[in-house]
Order: sequence, then C-alpha cells, then structure tokens
Amino acid sequence: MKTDPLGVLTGEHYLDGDYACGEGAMAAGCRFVAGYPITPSTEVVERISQRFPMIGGTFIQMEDELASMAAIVGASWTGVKSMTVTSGPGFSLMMENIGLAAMMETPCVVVNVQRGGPSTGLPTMVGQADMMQARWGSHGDYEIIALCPESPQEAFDLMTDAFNLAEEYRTPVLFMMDECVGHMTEKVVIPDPDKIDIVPRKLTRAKPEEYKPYLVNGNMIPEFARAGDGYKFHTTGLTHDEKGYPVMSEECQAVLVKRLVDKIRLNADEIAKYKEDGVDGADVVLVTYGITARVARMGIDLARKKGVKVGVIRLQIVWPFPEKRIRELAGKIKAFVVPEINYGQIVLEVERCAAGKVPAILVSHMGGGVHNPEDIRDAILEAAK
Amino acid sequence: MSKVIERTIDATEHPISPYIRMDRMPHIWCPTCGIGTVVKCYATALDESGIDINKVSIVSGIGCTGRTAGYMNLDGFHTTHGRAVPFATGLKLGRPELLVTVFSGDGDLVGIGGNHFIHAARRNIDLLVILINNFIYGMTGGQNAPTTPITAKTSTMPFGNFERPFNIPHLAASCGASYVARYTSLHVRRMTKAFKEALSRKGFRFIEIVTPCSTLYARLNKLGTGLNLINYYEKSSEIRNGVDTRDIDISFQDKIICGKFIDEERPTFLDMMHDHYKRTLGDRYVPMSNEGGMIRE
Amino acid sequence: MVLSGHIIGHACAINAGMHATMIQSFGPEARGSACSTTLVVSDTEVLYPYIQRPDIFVVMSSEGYNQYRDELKDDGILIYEKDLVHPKLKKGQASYGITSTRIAESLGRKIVQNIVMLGFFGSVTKIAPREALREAVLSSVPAGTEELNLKAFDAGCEYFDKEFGDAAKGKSGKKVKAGT
Amino acid sequence: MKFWRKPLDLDQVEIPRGEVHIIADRCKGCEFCVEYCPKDVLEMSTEFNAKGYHSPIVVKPNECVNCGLCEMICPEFAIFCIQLENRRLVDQEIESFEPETTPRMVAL
Repeated sequence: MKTDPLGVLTGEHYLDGDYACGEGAMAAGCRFVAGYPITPSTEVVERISQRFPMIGGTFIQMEDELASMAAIVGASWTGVKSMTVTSGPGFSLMMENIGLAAMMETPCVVVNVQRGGPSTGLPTMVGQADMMQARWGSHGDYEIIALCPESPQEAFDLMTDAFNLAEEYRTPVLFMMDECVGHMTEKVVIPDPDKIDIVPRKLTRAKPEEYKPYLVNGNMIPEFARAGDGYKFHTTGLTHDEKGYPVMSEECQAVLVKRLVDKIRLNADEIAKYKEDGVDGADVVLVTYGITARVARMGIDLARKKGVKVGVIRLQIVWPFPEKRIRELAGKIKAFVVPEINYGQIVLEVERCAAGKVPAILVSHMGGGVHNPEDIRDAILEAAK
Repeated sequence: MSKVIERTIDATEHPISPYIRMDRMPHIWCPTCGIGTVVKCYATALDESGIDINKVSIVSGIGCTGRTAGYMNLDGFHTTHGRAVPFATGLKLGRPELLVTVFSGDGDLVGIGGNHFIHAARRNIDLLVILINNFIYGMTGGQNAPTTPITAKTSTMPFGNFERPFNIPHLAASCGASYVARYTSLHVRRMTKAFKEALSRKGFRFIEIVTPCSTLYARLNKLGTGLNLINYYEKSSEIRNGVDTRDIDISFQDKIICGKFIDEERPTFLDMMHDHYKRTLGDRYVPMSNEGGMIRE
Repeated sequence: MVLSGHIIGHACAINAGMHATMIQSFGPEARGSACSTTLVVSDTEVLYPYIQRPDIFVVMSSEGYNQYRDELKDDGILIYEKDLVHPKLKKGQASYGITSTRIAESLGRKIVQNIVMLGFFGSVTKIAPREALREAVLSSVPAGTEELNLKAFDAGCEYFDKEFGDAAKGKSGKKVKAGT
Repeated sequence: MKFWRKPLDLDQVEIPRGEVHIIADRCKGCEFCVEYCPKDVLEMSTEFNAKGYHSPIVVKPNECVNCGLCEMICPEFAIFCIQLENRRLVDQEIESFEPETTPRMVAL
C-alpha cells in the first residue's frame, strides 16, 4: 500500500544522514519512537520529536536504552510501526530486548549510528565495528536483517526497506549507519507519498477462539494479532509452542529456533540487496558497505587507471549476507578486497563464503576517520598480482 | 424473599476459569505461594468492575511472578527480566485505549527494573503495577532481594541480610505515583477492592502485596510453613490508611503496615503530552488516536 | 560556522544543482567548543567527504587560523575576518579580508556576522549564484530573523563589490574549510 | 453471619447458603481455606489427592454462608462456592443458638 502522506516531507532538502533517517522512518509509517540520547545518533530522535506531534506519532525519551528497546517491542504489539535509535554503547544495552523481539517475532527497527569503540571509544567519530554485534549480539540462535546506507539519501530510502522487511519477516531490523553518513549533509530528495510503498501490519483474519499466535502455514511467518482486539493471545521470551505457551522441551526448541533462523536464512536471496559495478570479468572484487563504499570508489578508480580489472559489490543489506553471490564469484576472481572501518569483521564473512578458493583481503581502518583511497588502491593492486 | 442466584456456573469448573488459561493449570507456583491468590483477586476485580476484557493487557517480567502473564486469559506478554514496565509503557502509548497491568516480583520490579519503575512513576504513565513481594528471589533459589528485611537469611546472605531494603510504597509515592497501597495476600477482600479501585483510576497505580514464599524464605529463616507466614500476616499486619509512607518500612517478622496510602488524581503522561502540544502547537497538533498509531490498509 | 556551511551546501546542492557534501566536526562536548565545517562541492558525486587540503579557508578567529592555516593549499584562497585575523600567507595564496564583525554590529546583531561573511564568501568564490545563496539563507535561518539575515548577506556582498569589485577572480574552488 | 447476642427475630433472619465445591486434584494442601473459613465448614482430608497432597473436605455443609473467602484465598483455583437459596433457621437451631463471644477479628 501507499504510505500515509502525513509523514512525508516531499521535496528537496539539504539534510544530514541522521535527519534523513528520521524522515525516512516517518515516511515509512513509523509512529512510535522511544529513545535515549547518544552521540552520534541523537539528531535522529531530535528530528522525530520535532515532527511527530504534527503527524500523529508518539515519541518518548526513556530512562535508558534497555527501556527504549523494551518500549518499542511493547508498542509494536499494538500494530504501530516502532523504532529506536542509538549508537554502540546503547546498542549493547539493547541486545537483551532485540533478542526478545526476535523470539516474540516483533516487527521493529533499531538504528545504530556507529562510532568508534570498544566501550565509550570515539563518541563523535566514525566506526563500522558493530557489524558482527549486529549479527550475533543477542544470545541464542537467531537471524537478523541489517541495512547499511552510504549517504543521507540512502538513509532516507533504505528506511522504507527496513520497516517493510520488519513487517514481512516479523523480525527486528537493524539499520547500521555510521557516524560519517549520520553527520554528513547532502541533498536528499523525498518523493511524493504515492511513490512510497509500505508493508502495513498484516492482522490475522482468524477468529479469536481459533487463533494461535505462532501457528505457521508454509511461509514460516505466523499471523499477527495486536493487543486489544480480543484475541487474548500469549507471547513470551521463553521457548514456546504455536499457542505461545512456554514448552521446555528439545522438540519445541528445535521447531521454534529452526524456524526463527530459517525464515530469514532460507529467504536470504529474496532479502539480499546490493549494487554491483564491473564485477563481470573482474580479477578483484571489493565488498563494501556504508561510508567506506564511497571512499572505496575512489580507490577503485585509481586502481582502474593502473589497468586492474576491479569490480565492486556494495552491500545495502549486510545481514543476511549475500552468500550465494560471493560463493559464485569466488570461483571466478583472484581475490576479494574488503575495506572496513574496523579490524576485520565483514571480511570474515567474505572469507567464509570464499571457502579457501580465493583470499579475502582486509583493508582495515581503525576508526575515527575514513580510509585513505590510496590504501584501498594499493590493496587492490596487491590483490591483482 | 430468597435472593436470586446470580451465578449460573458449571459446578465442575471454577468461576475464575474465564480469566485463566485452564489448559495451563496446574501452575508452577509452589504450595502455599501467594501469587495464585493475588491472581484470583485481580481476576475478581476485573470481573466485578465490568471492564471490557478485550482491552486489558497484562505484562510481566521474569521470576515466579513473571509467569502471571502466561496464566491469565488476557493479551499477555511475558517479557525480559525487569523490563515489564517499559514494555508496558510502549504498549500503552502505542494504543492508549488499552488498560495495561504489570505483574512483577520484588527482584524484577525494583532490583533489575528499579530504574524503569521510578521513571514510570515520575512520568505518571497510565499503568496498574502489582508488586508481589516475597522478600526474596524465588525462582533462582532464594537469593537476596532489594526487599529482604535486615537479618533475614537468604542463599546469598547466609549469615543474614545487612543491606537496607526498599520501602517500595514510599519509593513509588515519592516518585509521584497516583495510587499507592499495600496489603498481604491474606487481605483478599481489601486487596480485591484496591484492585477494583485502582482499575478505575488513571496514572501510575502501585499496589504491593506481601506474599508467602515457604519454599525459600520461610525455610531459610526457619519460619515454618506458608500457613505460618499467613498467620504472621494476620497477627502483625495493621491497616492504617493514609499513613505517611516514610513510616511503613518492613522489618524482619515485624509489623506490616497495610492500607491505601495515596489516591490522588494527577495528569498522566498522555494527559500532559496532549495538553502541552495543544497549547503550544494548536491546530498543528495531530494526536495519536485512542486506537493507536497503526497504519491500516 | 556550521550554519554557514549548511547554507552554502544548501545553495549548491538544492538551488544550483551541484553535489555538496558537508561534514561538521566537534569535540566530545558536542557544541560550544571550537568547531569546524568542511564542505566539498563538486559537479560529480562526492566520494570522499573529508578535506585534507582545502582550496578555500574561511576563518573568523585567530585561534582557528593558527589551528588550521597549514592545511590551506599552496594556491588556495584565504577569506578572513580582517579585525581578528592577521594572516601570514604563503606565496601563491590569495586572501580576502572583511570586517564582518563590525558590519554585523552596525546591523545591530553581532550574531549575524557569519551571514555577512557568507555573502562575502559567495562573492569571492562565485561558488553558487548570489541568488541561490540568498534563497538558501532565507530557508535556513530561524523564522522572524529573515530580514536581518538578508541584510547581513547583502552587506557582505556589498563589501566585496566595494573593496574588490570585478578585480577579484572567482576561482573554481572546490573544497572549503571554515573554522572558528 | 455472626451475632454477638441472640436476635429477637431470629426466626425471621435469612441466612445465606453456599455450596462448596472442591477440585481436589488441583489442591496443593496449603490449608488456607480450612484455617480461614469463618464457619469451619472445611477440614483437611486424610486422603491424598492425585498430586499427593491432602485436600480439604466439606465437613459442615449446612454451615456455609457463601462468603467466598475460601475461593478468594485459594492460590490453586481449587475451591469455590455456589450460592444456594437463603434459608431460615429451624426451630432447633433457634433454641440452641449461641452468640459468638470471641469472634476472630480478622479484617480480610
């Protein structure tokens, strides 16, 4: 369906990534945000708190990130599209209830504007070092969906994808921005509301007495009932059966956890979103995301001038990882090069998919700034040898 | 002159059954545990207050009391440890017409969840919070709680507790809760009346129910059976409505001051928000509808 | 400074159809300390958002000048607050000074000196058409202050016209660093 | 219904009546109902229920005044009362009526 026009600020704007992300959420139909201030993400909720009273949304600044995350999970059970926003330290605190959201199959969006870590790290400076935490941060087996914008425009655009995927797969979706994109101001074009397709909350049509909150038919996604509609359903963070009742058994654990993982893992190709450039016939393929994807393009241009056949895959959705595509390429190229603002995270995933056929070369930048394009060029030249 | 028999029920089923997921009975609570009594009184209060049950949600955290949300036949959310209050806050703000009750144990509510508790009370979020206080962490095996009275033994204070416990009604009152009461699980009628009254009020309503834990608290402290604990409540509880909450600390096996301490109407978070935005933004303010912020197809 | 960068970027990106990427940097205290804004303006997509060696350096305090003066390219342009900054230029560097603080004071509000500087900056660099910048000022300043800010902008432009006139060559400057 | 003296119109007094139902297998033997029944209608059984607890049994069915306290206090949802038609005291009861001199002062 088309989105609610009330949330859409159609026009050309000069916005930073944080503001664009906030606008993206509102355009995607988000009407409940709970947050706790943390640099460099705060501008997202500042934007939202400015505009929400005029578009029927409710913002509450909670007492901490634990509460913010719990609140958006609670709110989502009323059918409202809900979101919270944070950075590394707060993201760590949210892990508990991100797990709850995954277990209860609650659609919601968590924005992490990444800064340098560990711990308090570099509050005002860029990092991309939460990528594995995004994948594995909460305990237990589950799969997650995580997006990575490379510009304020994409911070706006991909927000719709984030909310839509959360609804389609009934899962928390992580929006892994970085400080550089968050604090970078550029032109952002916000389209007309009738150009923005959103996935609304799909409510069950079952009769209350027949409804089972975790019953699935084929597609692995159970039907949703919201609080207050007379379904008197139960949901829990405990391992549960299709009625939502706790069942402490191996069988129940196997059925539930497999489904939680498989609903995303088996749909990875469907979910995957990446942009390719010059990959066919390339000797070296870069795998990039976020701000690093932009800087890497300069390195690629420099390497191409030296005659190297180099392609790039830019991940707009990092999790689930486009495993199939990377495996395909592994048989055809000489090496992968993975520049990232950390000491090696996504490169491990590339390496896993390359499965020893070709090397995956990390171009690390420790954070606080972005790569030097020459470093990326040099890594490409080295890889092409 | 005979009264009409109002209740026409199946003599084989308990009248509470519409409110309980009978397919999950028996519950996991130990013999003499008071949680079941509190649940019964809450169900009775719902029944007698004539509230639309479809609009009632129950949220609980982790621990023995945390299981309450799973046993009541309402929209029920069994969440994470300590986070029932913020979860319930989201539920209430996401669909303001809901009537949201939080059932929480003492460790859950004011131990791990203490920060959420004080802030929800401060904001006067429209929640009914029922605390079941048994002075101990029950489900994990009798560890020290933020409510354990001084000298009482717990599995992590084997020589007796020396930490000062919370006086939780006072904590709630000083943070601005609009309704504050305390009873023991023996006070079935007063408790039910308090639940009914609190269901009809708005804002952050807090009711503490002191309940027996014979499996751990009584055993570790050689206090006998659950029945002995209930007898202690009978002997040592004193109803003092309106008393200053500063004076109602609970010492080990000492007096338990019960009653209704606070009952004041104050604007809730949502009232304040609506009024403020109406005043500052005028016609530009678009409030979330009472039915919630869900965007319909 | 941040607002000035925002306005220039806005003018270039929205009103003049270029690519303009602005980055603001500040210390952990977020606001209130020395801060700087960098802006990259380009005909093509901006891939690298930070600036090592700016083509143009706008500076409004001597502290900012001392901190960043070495970053200006050897053939770069310095635009400075004439009363507060006393530049020592390298050979090949051009400079344009304006008494922006005094001009702002004469308009009644010292706070608009950044907009005075902005008008002057636009005139020096011709980075975007004067009208585009003027529109950007209008859409970026707080409601109720439009008139004052436009006056300040115009004052900056007039100062340039008076002092430098057509003599100044608009360099096709691309990278701007502004600091206080 | 408690009286501290013998009412003069005792033959006119309507006594509410209840019928206690016990779901014995649900009981965990806490004894709260037996302890706090104001009319001592219940006693603990010597038999075991399916879970191995002694559950209450009704020993004075006619004494139940349908106050519902057993139902309220039972943590197991294992006991409840059904209201029956009120009754009047029979002559024998009126003759042998003894007011309660030491009522249990529990305000529950």
